[in-house]
Amino acid sequence: MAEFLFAAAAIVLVLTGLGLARMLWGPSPADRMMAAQLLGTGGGAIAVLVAIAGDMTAVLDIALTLALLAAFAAVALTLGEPGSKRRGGEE
Amino acid sequence: MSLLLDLFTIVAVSGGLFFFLAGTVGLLRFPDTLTRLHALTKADNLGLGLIVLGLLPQCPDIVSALKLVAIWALVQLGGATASQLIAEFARRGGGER
Amino acid sequence: MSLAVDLVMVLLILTAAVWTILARDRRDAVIAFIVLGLLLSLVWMRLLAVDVALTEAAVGGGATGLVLLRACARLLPVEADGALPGLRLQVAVGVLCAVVGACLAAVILSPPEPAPSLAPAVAAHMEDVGLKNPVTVVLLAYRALDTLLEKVVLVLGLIGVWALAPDLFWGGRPASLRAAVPSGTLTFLARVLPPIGVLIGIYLVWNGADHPGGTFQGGTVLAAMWLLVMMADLGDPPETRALRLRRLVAVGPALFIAVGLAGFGMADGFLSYPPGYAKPIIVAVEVALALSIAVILGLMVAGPAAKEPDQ
Amino acid sequence: MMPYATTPGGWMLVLALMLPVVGMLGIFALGLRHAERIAHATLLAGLAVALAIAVEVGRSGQAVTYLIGGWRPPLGIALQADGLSAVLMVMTSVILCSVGVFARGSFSSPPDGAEVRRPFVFWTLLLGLWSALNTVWLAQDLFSLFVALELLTFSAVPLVCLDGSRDTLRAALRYLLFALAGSVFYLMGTGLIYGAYGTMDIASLHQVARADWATSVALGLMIVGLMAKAALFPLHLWLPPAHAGAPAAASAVLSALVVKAPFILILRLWFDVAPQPLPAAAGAMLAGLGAASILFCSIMALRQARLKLMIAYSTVAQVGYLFLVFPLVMGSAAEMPWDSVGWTGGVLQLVSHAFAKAAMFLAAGLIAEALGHDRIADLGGAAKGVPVTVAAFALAGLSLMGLPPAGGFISKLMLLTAAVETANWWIAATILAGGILAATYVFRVVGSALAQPRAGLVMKAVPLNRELAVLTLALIAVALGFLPLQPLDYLGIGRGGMP
Amino acid sequence: MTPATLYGLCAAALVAIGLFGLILHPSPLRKVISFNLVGSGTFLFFGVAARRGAVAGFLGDPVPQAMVITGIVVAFAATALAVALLLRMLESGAPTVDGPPEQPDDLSP
Repeated sequence: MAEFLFAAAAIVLVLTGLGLARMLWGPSPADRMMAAQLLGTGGGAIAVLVAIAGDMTAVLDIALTLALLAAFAAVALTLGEPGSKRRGGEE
Repeated sequence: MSLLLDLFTIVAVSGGLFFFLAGTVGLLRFPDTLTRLHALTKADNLGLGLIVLGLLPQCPDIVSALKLVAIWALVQLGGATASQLIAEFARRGGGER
Repeated sequence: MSLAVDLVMVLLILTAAVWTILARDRRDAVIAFIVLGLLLSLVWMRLLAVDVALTEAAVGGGATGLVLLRACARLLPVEADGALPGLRLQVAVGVLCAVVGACLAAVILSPPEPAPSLAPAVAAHMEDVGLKNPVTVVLLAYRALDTLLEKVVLVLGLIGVWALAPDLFWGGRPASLRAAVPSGTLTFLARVLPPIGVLIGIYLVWNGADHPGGTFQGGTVLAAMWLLVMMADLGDPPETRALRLRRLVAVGPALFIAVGLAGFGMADGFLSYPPGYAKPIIVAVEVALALSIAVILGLMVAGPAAKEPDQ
Repeated sequence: MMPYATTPGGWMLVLALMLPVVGMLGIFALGLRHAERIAHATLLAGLAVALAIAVEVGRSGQAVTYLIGGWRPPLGIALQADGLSAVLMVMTSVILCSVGVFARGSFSSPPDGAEVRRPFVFWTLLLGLWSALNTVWLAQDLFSLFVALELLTFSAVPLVCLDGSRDTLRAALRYLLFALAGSVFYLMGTGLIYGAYGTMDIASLHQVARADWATSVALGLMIVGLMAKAALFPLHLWLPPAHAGAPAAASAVLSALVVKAPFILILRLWFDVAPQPLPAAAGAMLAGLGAASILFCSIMALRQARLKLMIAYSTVAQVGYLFLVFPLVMGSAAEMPWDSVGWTGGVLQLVSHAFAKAAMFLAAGLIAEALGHDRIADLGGAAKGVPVTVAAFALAGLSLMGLPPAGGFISKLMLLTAAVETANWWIAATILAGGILAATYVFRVVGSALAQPRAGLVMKAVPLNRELAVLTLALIAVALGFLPLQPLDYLGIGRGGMP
Repeated sequence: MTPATLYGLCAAALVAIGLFGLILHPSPLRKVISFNLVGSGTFLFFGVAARRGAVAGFLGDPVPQAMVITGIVVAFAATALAVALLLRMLESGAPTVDGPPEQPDDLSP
């Protein structure tokens, strides 16, 4: 069973890792943030799989922390002055 | 019994993996920000949910099981909020270049 | 098989790292850095350093990302990033960096045999301290001086941030962390999450004595919850002149020093604990430190005073 | 080296570290009304502790040691004051106390007891800086030294931009980036060292260090990082605007003390950690950069229009002298470096420059206060208005030039002797050229200060006690010139073999 | 090759990439991010030492792990201070006329 769960963790890593392509392509910061979001959830999934498969319950706390702070980056993304439309950096 | 539980775990975790796959494909293939967001959050909450569900029978103790459920609940809450906020952000044009 | 997974991980890390440098927009770079933090947290898990993985998850995914994204939000209207300088310079610097990297890689590829380790020494004296988490024992017993000085670094960092306030605003509130558009969802999250988060933070501190976790991880989680409340506009940052706040900042380091000095009378000297009482003392110090860390981190993110103090 | 054991009086080392921290936290938690009083009490107590430690080192003839928590290195952390550390500690406390007296005028609390920014930040960070410096002088563990370097950075950077103008903020940011880059390189080196030896303790490393690739890379990274922090040419760009932009009291501390900490660490890595003998090329390279610092930045100092910038460039040049030590203490001398003229000359240069430069920056501050500006060309009348201060400036200048009877004379003469003995003629030539350049830029200021004031110049009065604080520092810098021209036994105490 | 060695090489690459940005990026914020990258690589070196030192029934040598935790704390504080400083710098008024000479925007070492 442990092997299966480890393999599942590896697959989650590959799948969410593919999502990083969205981080590269964008086009908008919202899209890029989604890649981070997916990886956060995927990281949680990997951590729970590894914790159970490897019988390391301490690893569950990593998943717990990741889950708790899952929305944090997205909340931080929305900080800023309202209505400033042109947000690109350099032209 | 244990075999049955193991089977359940395998089925549920595989289901979870499928939803992760769906989420990733959606994130990569869907045409615009909002549909991608839709695909992402739906799939990825279900994916993690199924994995957690599948792992429950394998938990060594009750505390770990509770933690698993808590993790899932937190990701539900956080993921839902995050997608709302990202959508809001995208709609305001914050993301356009 | 296992090494193949590690290879995937390394590829993902390098992708995120390169993008952090090459992304044209600074916010894209920050997002890539957040991704990198998440990946590194998994790497620390893979290296079986759970305490570090927790720290990286809390800081890389949470605190640092927030600081940088907030900076982006405030920078945007003011100043654009310059582009990287010309190609010739890029190649020259690239070669220099590659040489540094190659030197480091060569060191990694020729490890000493057998690898040195203090783990046996740590294990040999763990009984004396009475805690089961070796990392906490190192942090609060063997190398307690470093941990104490690091808390002083945090206090000085806070003073450094506060020092940036204009004279007129000294003692006032930092700029609001409010999100741009008030959102019902965010308010909801900021009402529901903090109680749970505080619980998890306390759990991490408490658990740290015997299991992975500890003051910094717990303190960071507490700070994150406070910041969330501030971002949802459910509470403004406090006035920096408030003495109660100041004392919260100072209580952790002060208690640590007091316990350390008490060691002169009650134990073998500075920062040594009386036999048999080490664990309760360390846990008490950790609780105070976590409180101070939470307040310091929150205040550091909030920034210097930006409003005149209330009359 | 002997394995560590806590010696009698070792507890005083803990006091030296913790007193400033307690004072800093006290000011932070109790509010400003008490700031100055707490700071002054801490400064006095700290001076007493430093003197007591120095006396104990001299009395016992061995290093004073303390094992934190009773844990023996490599598991635990040792603090140790040998002759060199004791000298550095006394130097630090005397300079900080003088700065404390000086700063009473410019960083006092307002009479109504309300908290204001500048005094609060200045006094807390001054104490923070002191704990950092004492940690650098005393800690025997490479990682504790990293934390000490960070303490130093975090205390020093905000002092640079205390006045909040855009230029000083820019200078502070640049300083911070250099300092952080330096720290991270240093940390990288310690990581590799731990990977290779499993210890961070300097004495243990001294015994086991191998001359292999990993050690060379680690030490190379650490030294490059520290070079950026010590502002060695060509990594000096951050220093002049940072030190010139800070308030005079802060500039004095930054130039006199803060840049010395990374140098002392390089010295310790070089002589106490690195496997001997070191390649001659490495020493020559450090000395070459030192020589470049001396020549280039002395010329830059000559070209400055403003007094504080001139003094800041002179700091880079004078720090350059310290790096000349490495090739002068090669070969057989490297076994017992403290017994050589070159090593002693380097340490004396460090100490005399610290006193002289503190005096100079404080003098510049007083002159600027009296005249309302610090343009060198318009200093006319300063000698009439603040004669004590200008005299102190000139005395400190003697030390920089290396003219007798100042401390700088004897240190530079020792370096020169060592250079001739080891047939490093280019180093001898650089020392002489640096002296001439320093004389030119110091005389330019003194000459301008002695000139007749412009008509209608109104000068602000400056309290005499602040002038006397400056004069004290300058007189100490001169008094160092009366030391005998030979290796000092005291500096060798606790460094392995006894003299 | 052990995983520890592989991540060690990854750390070397992270340092090289971060250093590139630290030297070349003209904007201070990007420099701060690059500094964090170099820092992450540096911490991984400690992680490699910790993993290789896994003896005596320990999963790893706890001493370097403790050092990394200290290092992460310090790096965060440094980031927060640098960001506060650069925000204040950009929001402060025009450069003073009488100050030290204006430095070029490029803050590279």
